[in-house]
Amino acid sequence: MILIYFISALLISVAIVVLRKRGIVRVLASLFILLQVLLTVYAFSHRGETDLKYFTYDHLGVLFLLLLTAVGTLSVYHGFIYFRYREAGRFCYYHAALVGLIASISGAYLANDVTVVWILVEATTLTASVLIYHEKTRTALEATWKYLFLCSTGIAFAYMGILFLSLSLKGSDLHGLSFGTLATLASSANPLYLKIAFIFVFIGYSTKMELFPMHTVGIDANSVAPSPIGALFSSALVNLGFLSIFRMYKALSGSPIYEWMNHILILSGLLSILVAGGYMLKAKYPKRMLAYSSLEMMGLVAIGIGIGGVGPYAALLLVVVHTLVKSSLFFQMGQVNRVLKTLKLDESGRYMNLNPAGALVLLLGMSAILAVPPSGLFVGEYLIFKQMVASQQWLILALVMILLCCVIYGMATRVLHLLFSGPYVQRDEWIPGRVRWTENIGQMIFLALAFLICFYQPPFLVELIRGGIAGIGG
Amino acid sequence: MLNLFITLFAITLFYFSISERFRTYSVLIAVQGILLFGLAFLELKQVNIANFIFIAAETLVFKTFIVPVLLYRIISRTGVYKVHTRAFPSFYILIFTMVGLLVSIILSNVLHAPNVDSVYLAIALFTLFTGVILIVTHKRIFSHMVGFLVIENAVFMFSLAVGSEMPILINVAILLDIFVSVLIIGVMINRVGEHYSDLESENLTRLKH
Amino acid sequence: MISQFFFIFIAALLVFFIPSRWKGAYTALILTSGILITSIPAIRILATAGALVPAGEWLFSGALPAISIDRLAGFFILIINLTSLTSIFYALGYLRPYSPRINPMRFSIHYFSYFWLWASMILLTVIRDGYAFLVVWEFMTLSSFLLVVFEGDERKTLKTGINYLIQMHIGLLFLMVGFLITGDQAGRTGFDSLSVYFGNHDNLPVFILFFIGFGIKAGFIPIHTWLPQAHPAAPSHVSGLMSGVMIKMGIFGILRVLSAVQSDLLTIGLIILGISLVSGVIGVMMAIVQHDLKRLLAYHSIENIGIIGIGIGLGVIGLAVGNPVMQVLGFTGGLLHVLNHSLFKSVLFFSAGSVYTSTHTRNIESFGGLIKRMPYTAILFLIGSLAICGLPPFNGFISEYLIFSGLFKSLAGLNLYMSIVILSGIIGLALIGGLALFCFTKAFGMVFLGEPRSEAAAKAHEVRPVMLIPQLLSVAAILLIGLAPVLFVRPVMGIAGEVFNFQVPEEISSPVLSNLGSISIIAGIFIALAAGLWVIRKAVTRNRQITMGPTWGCGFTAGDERQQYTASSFADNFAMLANPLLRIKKESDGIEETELFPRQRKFKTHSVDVIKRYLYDIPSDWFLSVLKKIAVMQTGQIQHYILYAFVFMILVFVLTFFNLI
Amino acid sequence: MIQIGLILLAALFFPGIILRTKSIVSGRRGPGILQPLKDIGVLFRKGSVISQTTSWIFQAAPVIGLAAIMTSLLVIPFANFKALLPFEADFVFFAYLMAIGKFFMIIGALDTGSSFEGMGANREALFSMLVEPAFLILMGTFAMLTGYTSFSAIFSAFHMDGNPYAFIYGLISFYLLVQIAMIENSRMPVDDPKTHLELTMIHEVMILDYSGFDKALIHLATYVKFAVYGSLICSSLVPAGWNTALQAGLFFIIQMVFAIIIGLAESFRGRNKMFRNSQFILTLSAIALLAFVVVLILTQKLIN
Repeated sequence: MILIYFISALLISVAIVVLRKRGIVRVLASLFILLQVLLTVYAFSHRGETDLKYFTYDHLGVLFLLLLTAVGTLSVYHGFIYFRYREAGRFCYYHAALVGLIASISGAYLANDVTVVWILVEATTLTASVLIYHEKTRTALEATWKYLFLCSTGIAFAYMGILFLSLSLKGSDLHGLSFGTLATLASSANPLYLKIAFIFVFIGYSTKMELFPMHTVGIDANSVAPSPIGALFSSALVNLGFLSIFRMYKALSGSPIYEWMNHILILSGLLSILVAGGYMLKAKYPKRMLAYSSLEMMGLVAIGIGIGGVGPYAALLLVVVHTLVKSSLFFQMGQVNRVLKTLKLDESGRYMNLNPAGALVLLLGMSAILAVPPSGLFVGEYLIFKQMVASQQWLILALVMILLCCVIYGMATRVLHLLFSGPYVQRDEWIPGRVRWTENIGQMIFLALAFLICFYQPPFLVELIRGGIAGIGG
Repeated sequence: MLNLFITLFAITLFYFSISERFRTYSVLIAVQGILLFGLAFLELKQVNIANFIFIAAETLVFKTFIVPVLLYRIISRTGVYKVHTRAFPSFYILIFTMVGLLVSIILSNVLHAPNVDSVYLAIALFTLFTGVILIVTHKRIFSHMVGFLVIENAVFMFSLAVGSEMPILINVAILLDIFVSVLIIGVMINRVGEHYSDLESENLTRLKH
Repeated sequence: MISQFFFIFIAALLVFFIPSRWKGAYTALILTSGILITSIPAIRILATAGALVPAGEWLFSGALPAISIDRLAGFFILIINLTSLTSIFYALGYLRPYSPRINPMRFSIHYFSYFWLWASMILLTVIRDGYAFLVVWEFMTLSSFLLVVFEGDERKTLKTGINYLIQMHIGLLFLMVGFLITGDQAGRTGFDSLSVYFGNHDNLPVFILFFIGFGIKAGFIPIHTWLPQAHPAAPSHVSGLMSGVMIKMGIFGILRVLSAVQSDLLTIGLIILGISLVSGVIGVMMAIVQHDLKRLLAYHSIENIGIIGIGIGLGVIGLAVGNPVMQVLGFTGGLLHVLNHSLFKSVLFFSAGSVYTSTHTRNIESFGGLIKRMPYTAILFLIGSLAICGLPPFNGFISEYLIFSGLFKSLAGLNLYMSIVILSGIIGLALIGGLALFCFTKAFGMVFLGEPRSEAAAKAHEVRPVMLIPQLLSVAAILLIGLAPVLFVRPVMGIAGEVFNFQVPEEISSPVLSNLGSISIIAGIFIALAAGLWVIRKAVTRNRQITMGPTWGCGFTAGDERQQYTASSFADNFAMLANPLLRIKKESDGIEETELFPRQRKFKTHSVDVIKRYLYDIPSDWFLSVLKKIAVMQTGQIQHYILYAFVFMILVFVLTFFNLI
Repeated sequence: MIQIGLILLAALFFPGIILRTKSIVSGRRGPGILQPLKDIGVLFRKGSVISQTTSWIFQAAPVIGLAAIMTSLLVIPFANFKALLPFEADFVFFAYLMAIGKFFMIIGALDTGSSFEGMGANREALFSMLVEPAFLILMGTFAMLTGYTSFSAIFSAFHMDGNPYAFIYGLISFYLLVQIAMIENSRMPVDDPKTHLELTMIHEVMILDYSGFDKALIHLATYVKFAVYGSLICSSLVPAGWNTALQAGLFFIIQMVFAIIIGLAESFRGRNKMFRNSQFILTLSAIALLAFVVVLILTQKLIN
C-alpha cells in the first residue's frame, strides 16, 4: 500500500505541475486527499503490519497519520479558498509541493528505520521551503532561506547523531538501523556514545518540533507561510519532529541513559516555555504568537515525556489535541487576514463585529490552546502536573505554572484585543473582507473534538496512545 | 598516508578561519573534496565497486568541482569578494578554531572506544566545530553557506568511519550533500541574489517579533 | 437531575440560532426551567434530614465521578438559583439598550455564558471528584470572564477581564496542586480522598493551598485584586450575580475543605479569622474612598466576604477548642451571611445598574437628586444599603448578630489568648459595621439625595418595571429573613452541623432561636412604632402650615448644586485618618497671590490600592519585563540561532560531565 | 414596663436640669426646668418650612430616629426588673438600633443638599463609627466578667464591690459610659450644642433645616437618648439586689447628677478642635481595652 501511495503521490504531484489548469489541479488535489484517507484507513486496519520493509503501521504512526489526514484535508480545502482571492499563478507549484509535503510526512510517520525517517524529514524540509516561499515577498524569502539553512544544519546534526548511534553499535551484527533493533541493542551499547547520539538527534530534530534550542526558524516559517500551510506546519510537521525525537527516545529508553534523556527533555522543555513566555509578551503578529504557543506546548510535551509516569501518555494527548486546536487557529488566521486586511496585531481589532462566526472559533480556540478546561489540553496538563506532584518535582512544577500563566496573559491579551477592542493604530480606509460562516465548520469540528477529549477520550485514541508509549523505559 | 590526509584536512580548516576572500573559501572546499576522496579511498576497501564509484563521483565530481564552481558563480554574480564584515575579527576566529581543535582532541580521547579510531573522530569533530564557528562568527550569508558545506564534510567524514559496515549510511550522507547543497546554493543564486545584491545577512533580519 | 441537565444544556446551545430579539427571553426560559429542576432536589434535601442522596450518574472521562447533594449543596443551590433568577430577568431590561450597538453573536455568547455560569455553579456544589471539580471550576471562570468582557470594546474592560482570567487561573492551579497532593494511591482525587489524606498528613500546608485557591475567587484580602476591577467592568446583572453568588463558591470550597480538615484546626481558624478581619476592615475602608459606585459595591463584597470569614473562622476555632457555642453561632452566622449577602448585594448592584442605565455614568460625584427621578430604584437601593450595614430589621443584621453573639457568648469561657482573639473579632466587626454605615450614608446620600450634580443626573428617569420587579423578589427575601429569622436560622444551623459533623445541642440552639424570636418581635414593634409615629405626624401636620422653600444656606441665598457636599468631601475626614493605608492623592493647583479673580479649576482625588500596588503590580511588572528581555533572543540572525544550539549542546555536555543531569 | 416609665420621666427633666445648671454656673437665673418641654410643645404646634430639595427621606428621618430610640427602651433593664424583652447579646441590637437612627438622620441631612448639613452628617458618621468599637468592647468586658450577654443579665449579675480591681473596672466602665453618652448625644467635648457657627457644629448643623413637628421629634429623641444612657450608667453603678424604692431614688439622683455633670462640663470646658475629635474618641476604645485587661485580671486569665 505504501508503495502505491508514494507512487501515486509522485504522479499526482508531477501531474499538477504539468497540467497547471486550476480545475484539474483541484481535482488532483482532492484525489490525493482521497488517497491519503485510503492510506489512513488501510494503516488503521492493518495495525502492526510492516510494509515494504522500512514502514510499519504501528500505533504511533497510525495515530499521527490520522491527525495528518484530518489536518491535511482541511488544509487543502482552505488552500482552495486561499487561492480564490489570489491570482492563480503559483497554484500548481503550491499544490505539487503540498502533495509532496504530506506524502513525505506520512512516510516519515510510518517509517521504522532511523535513516529512512531522516531522509523523509529532509524531504519535508525541501517541500516545505517551496511552500514557505509561496508568497514571494522579501520576508517570505528570508524565512525560506533561514528555514532551509537551519533545517539543513539541523538535519546534518541529526545525521551526526545517527552516525554516533551506529558507532556505538559498531561491532554488534547490525544490518540497518531500525528502531526495533536499536531498542534491543541499546542496553548493551556504550552509554556515552548514546548520549552524544541522542543530543545530536534531539537538537537536529528540534528544528522540526519547534522546541528549544532550534525553535527559531520554525516560528518564522509558520508566521510567513500562507495560513493553510502554517496550520500544517504547526501541527503535522511539528508532530513529525516530535515523533522523530520520541521514537529515538523510546528506542534508547531501555539503555542506562534513560534518566539522562529525561533530564535533557525537561531542561529543553523548561527553556522552551521560558522563551515562549517571553516572546508571547512581545508578539506583534497573531501568527507568530500562535507559533510561540506551539513552542510553549512542545516544551510542555517534552517535560511531560521527561517526567515519566503518566507523563508520556499526557504528552501524547497534548500533541493530539494541540494538532487539532492549533491547526484550526491557523486556518482562522487566514480568515482574519482576509477580513481585516492586515496581520499586524496593533492594526487589527473588532473582529467579533466583522466576522462573528470566525471570532467564535478564535475565542474557543484561544481558550482551548491555553489549556484551560474544558480544553482537551487540560487533561494533558493535569496529568503532567499530577506526575510532577507524585514525583515531588516542586521546583519544576512552580516554574511551569508561573510561565504558563505568563503565556496565558500574553496570548489572551492579544487575542481578546483582536476580538473586541478597536485597533491601536489607525489605518487608511479599508473595506473589511467577507467570509462565509460555512468556512468555519471544519474548524468548529476540530475544536469540538478538542473539547470532547477533556470529558471523554475515545477508546481507540487511548489504545493508540497506550500502544505508542508501551515499552518506554525498557 | 591516512594521517597525512587528515592533517592536511585540519590545515584547510585553519585556513578557513583566517582567509579573507570568498574565493579562497571555494578553493578550500575543492581541496577538501579531494582530501575526502583520498580518505574514502583508503578507508573503504571492502565496499563493492558500484558503491565506490558513487562515492568517488560525489567527492571528486560534486565536492571538488561542481560546488566550487557554483560558489564562484555566486561570487562573481554578486560581486562580493571579501569576508570583511564579520561579527568577530579573524584573530578571535582563529583562537576559537584552535580551542575547537583542542576540545575535539580531548573529546575524542574521552570518547575513546575500542572500535573507533580516535584520530578520525577528532578530526571529524573538529570539522564540525569549524563549520559551526564559521557560521556563528560571520555575518555574511555566503560564509554561512560555506560553514554549512564544512559541516557536510564533517558528516561525510564521519560516515566514512562507520561506512565500511553500513554503506547505506554513506550513501544517505551523499544524498544529503547533493540535494541540500544544490538546493541551498540554488536558492542563493536565484532568489536571494536577486533581492539582495550585497548578500549581507543583516538584510535578512527582519523576522523578529 | 443530571439527565434533565443535559437537555437544558443542549437547549441552551440553541441560543446561537434564536433571533436576536428573543435570545434574552429564551435564555430566561431555559434558565427558569433549569432553576426549577435543580431547586426541587435542593429543597427536598433540606427538608429531609437525610445525608447524601446519590443523584444519578454523570458522563465523565470513563469513570463516573461521585455526585451527591448534601445539605450544604442544597443550600448553595437555592442561593444560586434565587440570584440567577432575579439577575436574568433584570438582564432582559438592562441589556435592551445595548442591542443596536452590539452584534447578535456577542449576545449569544453572553447569554450562553450566563447559562454556563449558572450551570457550572450548580455542578460545583454537587461534584465530589477533584478533576471534574477543577474542570467545572474553570468553566465558571471562563463563562464569568466572557460575561465580564461583554463591553469589551473598551480596552479597560478587556484588560480587567484578562486580569480576572489570569488570577482565576492562578487560583485554579493552587486548587489543582491541592487536589493532586491529596489524591490517593489509585490516583483518585476529590473531596472524599481529602479527608483520608488529612487523616494522616499535615493539614496546614494543603489547607493553605486550598485556601489561596478558593480565596482568590472569594476575594479575601490580599488576594482580592481582581474583584474591585472586574465587578465595575461587568454589566450590572453580571456584577450582581458574581458578587452575590459566584464569589461565594470560594466560600463553598473553603467549607468543603474545612469539613475534611482534622488537625491544625486552631491555626487554620486563626488564619481564617485574621485574614477575614483584615478583609472586612480594609475592604470597607477602600470602599469609602471610591468614586465609582460599582467599585464601591465591589469593595463591599470584600468586606462581606470578610464577615462571612469571621463567622467561619469563629466556628473553626470553636471546633479547635471544643466550644459548641462558637461552632454553632460562627458557622450559622457565616452561612447565613452568604445567603444574606447574595440578596442585598444583588439588589444593590441591580439598582446601581439601573442608575447607570439612566445616567450612563458610575461616578458618584455626578449623581444627586435621583430619588425624585427614580423613586423606586431609590427605595430598593436604600433597603439594600440598610441591609448591608447590618441594621435591623433587615437580614444583614441577623447574620451579624449571630456572629456577634457567638463572639460575646464565648468570651467568658476562654483563656487569655483566645479572649484576645475574640476581642479583636469584636473590634473588627464593630469597626466594619461603623464604616459600612459611613460608606452607605455617603453612597445613598450622594447618589439619590440633594440636587443633581450633572446634566445626566438631572435627565435621569425611572427604569422599566422589568428591571425593578426582579429586585422585589430579593427585597422580599431580605425582609422575610430580617423579620422572621427563625425560619431560616434553624435549617442553616442544621446544615452547619451536618457539614462539620457536630450535633447542635438543644441547650445552644433553643436560646438562639428564642433570641431571634425576640428580635422579630422587637423589629415588629420598631416598625409599628415608626409607622405609628408617621401616621401621627401626618395627622398632626395636616392642619399645619407647611411652606416649601430653598434649603437654608446660612444667609447665603445664591447657592446652587455645585455647593453641595460631594462624595469626596464627605469621605475627606475619614480619608485623612486612613491616608497611611489608602494613599489618597489630591491634585489641585493653588491660587496665586496676585490672582484676584480665580479662573476655573479642577480638583482631583484618587486612591491607590496599596496592597495591589506593592504586592502585585510592582513585582509582576518586574517579572514581565525580565521575561520580555528573553524575547531578544529572536534576533533574526542565523548565526545566533546556530549559536543557541551550540551553546545548548555545550551546556548539556558540561552538565553531563559534572553529573548534574 | 416600670423602667420605661421611669426613663421617660427622667427624660422629661433631663434637658431642663442641664440648662438650669449652666445658667446658675454662669450667674443667671435661667429658665424653668420644664422650659425645654415647653419649647417642644411650641414646636409641635408650629407649622414648618421644608426645603424643595428634600424628599420623603427628610421627613421620615426624625420619625425613624425617635422610633429607634423608643424601641431601644425595650431592652433596657432597671434594678432587678428585667428589661421588657431581654435576650442574649441584646446590646448588639441596641447599638444597631442607635445606628439605624443615625443612618436616617445622616441621610436626612444629606437630603437637603446643603453643604453645611453635609458637613455635619459627615462628622456624625465618622464619630459614630469610631465610638462603636468602644461601646462594644465595653460590653464585651461586661460579658466576659459576668458571663452573660444581655443588659438585664449583665447588670443583675454585676457588682463592683469586693475586689479592688472590680472597683477600678467599675470606675472605668462608668467613665466610658458617660463619655459614650456624651458623644452619642453630641455634647461636650466632641460637640457643642450651643455654638453659633455652623462650621463648628455636628448635630445641630445636621438638623438645620428641620422645623416644627419634625424638629420636636428630633429633640424628643435626644432627650430620651440621654435618659437611656443615664439609666445604663445607673445600672452599672447600682447593684441590682438593692431595694427597689432605693433604686428608684438612686436612679433619679444619678440621672440628675449626670445632667448636672453635663451642665458643668459645658460651662467650664471648651469643645475639642474638630480634628482632635477622632483621636479623642479613639482614646475611649483604648480605655475600653484597658477595661478588658482589668477584666482579664479579674477573671484570673492574666495572672496565675
